[in-house]
Amino acid sequence: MTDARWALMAEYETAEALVSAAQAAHDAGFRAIEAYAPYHVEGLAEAVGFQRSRLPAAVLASAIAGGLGGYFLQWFSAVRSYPVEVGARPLHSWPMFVPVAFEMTILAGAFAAFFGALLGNGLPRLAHPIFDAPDFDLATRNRFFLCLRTDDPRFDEARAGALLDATQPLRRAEVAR
Amino acid sequence: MHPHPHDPDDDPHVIHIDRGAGVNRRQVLAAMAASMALANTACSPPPRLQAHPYVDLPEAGGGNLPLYYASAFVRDGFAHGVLVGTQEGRPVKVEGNPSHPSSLGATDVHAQASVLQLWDPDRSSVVRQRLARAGDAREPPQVASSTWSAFEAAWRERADAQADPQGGATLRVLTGPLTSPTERALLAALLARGPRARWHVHAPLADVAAADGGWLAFGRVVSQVLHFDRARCVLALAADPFSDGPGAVRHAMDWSAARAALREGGADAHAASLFAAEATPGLFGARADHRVALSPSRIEGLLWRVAAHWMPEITPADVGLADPAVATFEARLVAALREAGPAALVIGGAGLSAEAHALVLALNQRLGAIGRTLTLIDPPEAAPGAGTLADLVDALGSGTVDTLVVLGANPAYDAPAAFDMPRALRRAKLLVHAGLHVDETALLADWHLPLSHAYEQWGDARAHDGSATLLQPAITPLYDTRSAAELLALLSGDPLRDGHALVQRQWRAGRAEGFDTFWRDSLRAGTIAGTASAPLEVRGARLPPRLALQAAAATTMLTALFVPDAAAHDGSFANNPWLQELPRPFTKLTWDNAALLGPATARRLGVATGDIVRLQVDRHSLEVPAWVLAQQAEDVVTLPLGCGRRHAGRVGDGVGFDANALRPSTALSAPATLQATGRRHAFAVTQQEMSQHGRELLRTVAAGAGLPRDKPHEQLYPPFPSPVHAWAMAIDLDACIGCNACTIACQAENNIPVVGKAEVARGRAMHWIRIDRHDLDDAGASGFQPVPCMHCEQAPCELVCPVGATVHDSEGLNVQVYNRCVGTRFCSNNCPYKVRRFNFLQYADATTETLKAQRNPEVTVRQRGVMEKCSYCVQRVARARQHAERTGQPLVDGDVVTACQAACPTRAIQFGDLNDAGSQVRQARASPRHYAMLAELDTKPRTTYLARIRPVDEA
Amino acid sequence: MSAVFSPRAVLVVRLAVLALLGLCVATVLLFVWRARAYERLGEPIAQPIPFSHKHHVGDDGIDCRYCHTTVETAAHAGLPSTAVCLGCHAQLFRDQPLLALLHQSAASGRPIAWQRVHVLPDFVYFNHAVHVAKGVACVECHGRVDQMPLAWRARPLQMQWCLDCHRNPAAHLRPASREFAMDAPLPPPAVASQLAREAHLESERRMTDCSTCHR
Amino acid sequence: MAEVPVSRESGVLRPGWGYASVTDKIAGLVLTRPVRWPWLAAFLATLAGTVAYLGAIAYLFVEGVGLWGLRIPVAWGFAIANFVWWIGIGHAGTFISAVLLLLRQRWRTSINRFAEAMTLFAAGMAGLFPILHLGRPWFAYWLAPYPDRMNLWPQWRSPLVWDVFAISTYLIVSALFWYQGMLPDLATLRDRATSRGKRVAYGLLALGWRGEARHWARHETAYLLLAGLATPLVVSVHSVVAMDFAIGNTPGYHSTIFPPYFVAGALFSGFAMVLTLAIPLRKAFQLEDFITEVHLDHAAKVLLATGWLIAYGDLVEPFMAFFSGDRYEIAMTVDRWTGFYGPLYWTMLACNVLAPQVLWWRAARRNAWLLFALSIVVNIGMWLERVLIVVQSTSHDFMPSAWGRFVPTRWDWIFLAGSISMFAWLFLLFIRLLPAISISEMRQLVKEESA
Repeated sequence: MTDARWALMAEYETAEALVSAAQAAHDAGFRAIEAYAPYHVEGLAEAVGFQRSRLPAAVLASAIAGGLGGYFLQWFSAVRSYPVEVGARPLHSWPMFVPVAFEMTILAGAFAAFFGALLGNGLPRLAHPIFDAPDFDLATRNRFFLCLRTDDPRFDEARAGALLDATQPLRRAEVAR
Repeated sequence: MHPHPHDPDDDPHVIHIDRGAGVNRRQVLAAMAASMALANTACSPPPRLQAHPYVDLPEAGGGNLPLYYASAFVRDGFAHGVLVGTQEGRPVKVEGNPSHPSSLGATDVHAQASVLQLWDPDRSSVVRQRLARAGDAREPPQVASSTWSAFEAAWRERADAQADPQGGATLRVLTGPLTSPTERALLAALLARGPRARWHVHAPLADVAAADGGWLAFGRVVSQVLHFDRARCVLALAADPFSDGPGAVRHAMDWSAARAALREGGADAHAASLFAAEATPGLFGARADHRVALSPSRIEGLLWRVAAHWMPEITPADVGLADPAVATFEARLVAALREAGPAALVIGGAGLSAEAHALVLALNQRLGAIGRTLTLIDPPEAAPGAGTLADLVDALGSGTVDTLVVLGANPAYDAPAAFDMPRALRRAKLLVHAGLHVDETALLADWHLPLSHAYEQWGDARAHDGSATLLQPAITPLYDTRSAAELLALLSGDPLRDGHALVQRQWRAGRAEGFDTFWRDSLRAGTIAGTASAPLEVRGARLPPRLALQAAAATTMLTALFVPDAAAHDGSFANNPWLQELPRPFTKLTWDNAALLGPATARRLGVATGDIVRLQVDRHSLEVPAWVLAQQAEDVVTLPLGCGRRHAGRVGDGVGFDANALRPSTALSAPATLQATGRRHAFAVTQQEMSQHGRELLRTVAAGAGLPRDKPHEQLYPPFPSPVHAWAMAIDLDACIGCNACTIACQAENNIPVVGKAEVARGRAMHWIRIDRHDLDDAGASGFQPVPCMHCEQAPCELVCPVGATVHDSEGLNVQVYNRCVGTRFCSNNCPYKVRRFNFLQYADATTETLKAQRNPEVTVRQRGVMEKCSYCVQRVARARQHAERTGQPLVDGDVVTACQAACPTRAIQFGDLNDAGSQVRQARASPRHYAMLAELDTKPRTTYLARIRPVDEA
Repeated sequence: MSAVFSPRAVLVVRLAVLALLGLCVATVLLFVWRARAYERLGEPIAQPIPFSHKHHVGDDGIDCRYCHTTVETAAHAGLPSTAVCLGCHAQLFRDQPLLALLHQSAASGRPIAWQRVHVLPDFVYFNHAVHVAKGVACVECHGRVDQMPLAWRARPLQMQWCLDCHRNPAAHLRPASREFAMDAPLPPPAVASQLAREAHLESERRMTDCSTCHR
Repeated sequence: MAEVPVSRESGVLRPGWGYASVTDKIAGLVLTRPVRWPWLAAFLATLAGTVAYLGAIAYLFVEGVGLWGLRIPVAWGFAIANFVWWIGIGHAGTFISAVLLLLRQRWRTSINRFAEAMTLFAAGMAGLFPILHLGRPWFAYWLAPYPDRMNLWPQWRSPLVWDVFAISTYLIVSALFWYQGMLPDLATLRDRATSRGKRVAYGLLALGWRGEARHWARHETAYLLLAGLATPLVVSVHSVVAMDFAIGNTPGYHSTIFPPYFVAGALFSGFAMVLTLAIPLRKAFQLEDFITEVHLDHAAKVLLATGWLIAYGDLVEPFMAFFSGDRYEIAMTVDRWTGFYGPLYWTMLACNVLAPQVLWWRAARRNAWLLFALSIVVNIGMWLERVLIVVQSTSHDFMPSAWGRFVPTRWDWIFLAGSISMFAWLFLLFIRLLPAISISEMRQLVKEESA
């Protein structure tokens, strides 16, 4: 069933209100919940049912790969590709290869962290239904929003509306698709 | 024998862009690289280059191996035998001629730099005729370029006038010192044509007193040929036999060879003990075992006192007072002379009086030295019947000179100021000048005729011992020039005009049969066998009168000494940038000359180095920069000649001051006064610090002793072997006399650019092998140490290069790959020996064609922003290796000779293969005197040193 | 307040980003192309006299050394002097308009300005004699000259290409007798290594030293 | 309307601020342009300097590094000193935002953003110098490893190659870190902006950030991870720079204390520069409520502490010289004290060791203008320190016969001034176009500091 609406939305003034509302919605069995806040509110993500992200693991893996890659590049070019005597040092002077390998580790890790986060968040996404929601420009100022998406299999107009009303939002609105 | 004429541009191997685009390829490459880097996406195709083959392949062949022509470098009329090395038909490098008595294979700075003189872009290339005579010097002369035929036509008319037996027009010919048999014969013919023709000789550096000394002693002029190899004790009085005169290189060579036994640590076999009493520091004094710095008058006092020991007829009155300051020196000297007996040698030099010179001869005779350590010969340059410059000036003054021909001389510049030469010259009705450059004299002349360079002509000249030396061209004249002989033939209306024919005619006389073989052998040898002057038989020398001791009672007057500049010489080399930028041995001064003063004298006059002082000699005065030098004698001010040229060319004009402006006469010394002006002058020097600060960079040992072997350091890494060859260099500091020949030889061989005074002052001189001078003690003893790249086995420079532009090759060379260098300069910072040189700006001249033609095609010309340094003449190593690989004969010791090694007049430099057990350098490394500089840094240098041996009684 | 970006705007942005990426790729490719263009492989080069190696070598079978006289003795193979050309063309085809330039050169003494086909930067010091002495045949670097009506560059002459051979020379050697033959096949590996031994080639380390080619 | 919550008095934030007011205040710096004329004047002045700088660079590329006073033996001059100095300054930003973040220092919140900007620009200025300094800058790319047709690679044993990797890594990571932190604020600007153009521009930069809970969670993780990576990086970068010298064998370069010594120096000069920028900024835009005396006080304390680290280094260097008994080290040290460059050395000590001691007094630590003056003094002192290490050491090394003095030419000064004005120009652009203080983190601070 396709709904013309994307979600039902409620607006709050404080983080506490949003967290408790989100918690309530989650307890009520809603899963397609989205909560918007102007800053990182402790416990909000958990409240909407967010499990721990796999970002750290990805960063670690990428960093290690970067480090090994950096070291291999040096070993290959200095020992295999074109070995040359330099200051009577061994072709494979590993202590001298450490700094570059280290920098590569950091670099690869950083890339993973940054792009991993974007990827996980599905950004960049310039257009989104929520942007058309009333007052939503305040979501980056001082207001807190909770959305119950209509594509939630458990979504049911009446229950959702009732639940949101019960949290005494500043206002309630419908977000068009 | 000599290559076919061809313009270097037409050479098949000289690659260049179409004439249209007059840029050189390197600039194009740089531009392309830059445009790439700047992401210039214009898809312009690379330039299409052209190649120009020969029209007829020269006899010499089209190969790229150097061809050597035995010829001679002529300075002050004397021949120094050289082999002119040509690459692709262009003379690019000069080596000594091993079979020439003045060379024995070695050269001095001037011979090395002579090749650049050939390619000097300011060389005179056309006949110039003055249209209207300028009333005075200030008016610019109106000059038009003319032709030889025009001149010849004009000359014919005058010649007929001169030929008139009833005292025709007077002809005067002024030349420099002339030893060439051919030229003298032709000159004689010319003078014979007119009854009122006369020859004058002008030698700006000739020591008149020395010549008179011969008259006083023997009633004739004599010249001395010194045999250092036979001497056991040499005393030089105000003389520098290692750098003055045509025999200097030979003297150094003989002296060095005679020390071999001593150097091997053996007993003091034939090593001469050297004593120097010098007024101004010289190479001999620096190398002498015992040295004192005295004013000429005190030197004469010393001479008389010493002579008295052998000449009872010298009265105590003549001897005069003792000189306590030099008592010990004197005692040692007398003892040494006694011991040496007939193997002693006393040399008198510039600044001494005629009487002193006579006494020197007498003393030598008394010691039995004549015929043993020195032979007297007829001076090869002697011109009996020829007048002096002074005579000519008188003649000119009396207005009786119709025609004056100045041949290869430049009196307008290098005549003493007293003669007011420019004015005198203008009195000649017709002034003809012939020379290499349009110089000061040429500008006064009605006709200027361009002469050929020595390496462009057939000719001859005599060596210091009188041996006739042949000049053969290594290239046909670059311009429409004539050799001096050809010019004289023209003047005297000789039927023969070709230099080759003229010289052959000269030598064919009395050799009708077998001439061709004689000629071929002589050409190959470069000298004509058996032409050395025969020793003179002289009667007992007359004891000269002792001059009134006015000198001894020295007033506050200083003695001004006029000496040739170590680089510019008498001024004839002033336009040679290699020489101008060559650090003078003691001051390390470049692009300048300075009035040298002793420390005490300077203190007395309140003068410091760099102060501008006003010098007054007789009625001439001049403001010159002063230099206070510890080695300089007190009460003596040394004034180097040859600088301050007004019309030398783009290089030499206005460099330094012209000391001739102070000369009252042709004498080389004169009383002078001096006071400070309070103004300062900026010098450009290459070495600021002469003290070693207790660091044993230049080490000395007692005779027969050795240095402690420094024990090898623990090694963290396994060494990289040099399996086939392991090149190394050993420099014997006991042999080095600091003559700088290696520096210039290196510059010529390796296309090293000159940077000019400003850049030198900013510490950017480019010499690959620099000669450090260290003060060995407070008494002013100097030690010289050539410092090329050390080619360290554990090279600090290589470790820090980010692009691997300096790395080691498998033969142990520390190679600098110019085309990879990006110019971080970290290598230079990390080089403990500071032998790396950087092209901070575009130093290499990319526009002047003749300078490009001089370059060694085997060596890359470095671009701006690139590091460079001594390469052990890798191109010579490569040439030898490639020859060996082509022919299959293995390399043997001596196949590779570096440029510095070849030039060295004392054979101080050995180069060779450490893997060759018999190689010279291996033996050198085995010597107990062997050491590595800054060994504690464990860079394992391949260039190492042999310590200098201290004088026996100082050990 | 309404959203900043309509779906169409988003599309525009996407396209713009794609275009930007495309541009980057294009620039890189351009540089690669330029570098290749520098080599001018297989590009016949117009000459003042349309000299045909195909004719002289292929048809007439003239040996390389007849014109390139110093190839066995010197670093440079040597371009034939006008006199060498006249050696034959004083008689043959002397009236051909094509050869006018040749006779002019002989008369005037001015050389013929050929367009260079094989050029190395002048910090590279290549020595023909040594390569020939070691058994590197002409065809190895110059290609089938006998099939070139107008000479062109057959090999890139890039450092990488030089190194390929310097690292494994054996695979590029021919017996001395066949060095100047254009159609000589490479000998079998066994023979090749034998040749390498006879030429006593230096170690790979020596052959890849910077100083081997650069000074 | 009254806001909830509202901040109470706490050292790092003055009372009476709520989400909205904080947001509007900081966004206002960019959107409603206060302080127009002073800013414009400064902007134009620095722009002129920047253009002159670019001109000088072009001339340098044409003529060559001979323009500078470089010579043998002193082949490195101002360019390298400036490089080390700038990269040092570029360290405070990352230190503040990364290390203080990990240490949960609340006072970082209101200064980290522009400190990071400072880091980026300083690192940029630094990164330029090694390239300008090359003899053949158009071949700078040869220091990067790529498969070329010469089959050549960088020479990995050279610290200069390590530099290339360290500096570029540092630039990239700092930029990512900076941008990551700025995403939510860019969204704020997008939503606060009124003109279409700005909304589009900031909208593009914000990548469609909408502050969803999961996004915040990942954002926070990534931010922490980046901080964790940047912390060792910041230490490594200046250690590597120090190795440019420590690897060398020149007396005065060859010293094992350099890496920590340089890192300390970096923080020292970095914090000095933070103050140099913060104090005028806070005054001009009335940010005293966000950047309070407490911030100045903390920064001053860091300055004092790192100042002592520097003093320790300055003490150990000569000590080791004499303790090692190495005649070359000793000679170099004595020359540093008494030689041609002696006056510079003592000035340097006065600036770096003596001057900061006033910070023992609380009053001094909280006196903005005194701190500002001091920060300038310290910047000068640190620059002198770099110059001395680079120049004096090489001017007096192993071979007395090769000793020579570096004397700067006009161009050496032009390049120093040019880089400073370009840095200032970039910073002025930044405060005009981007939020100079992290808005979202300030909101969080309001929350934490509210009753």
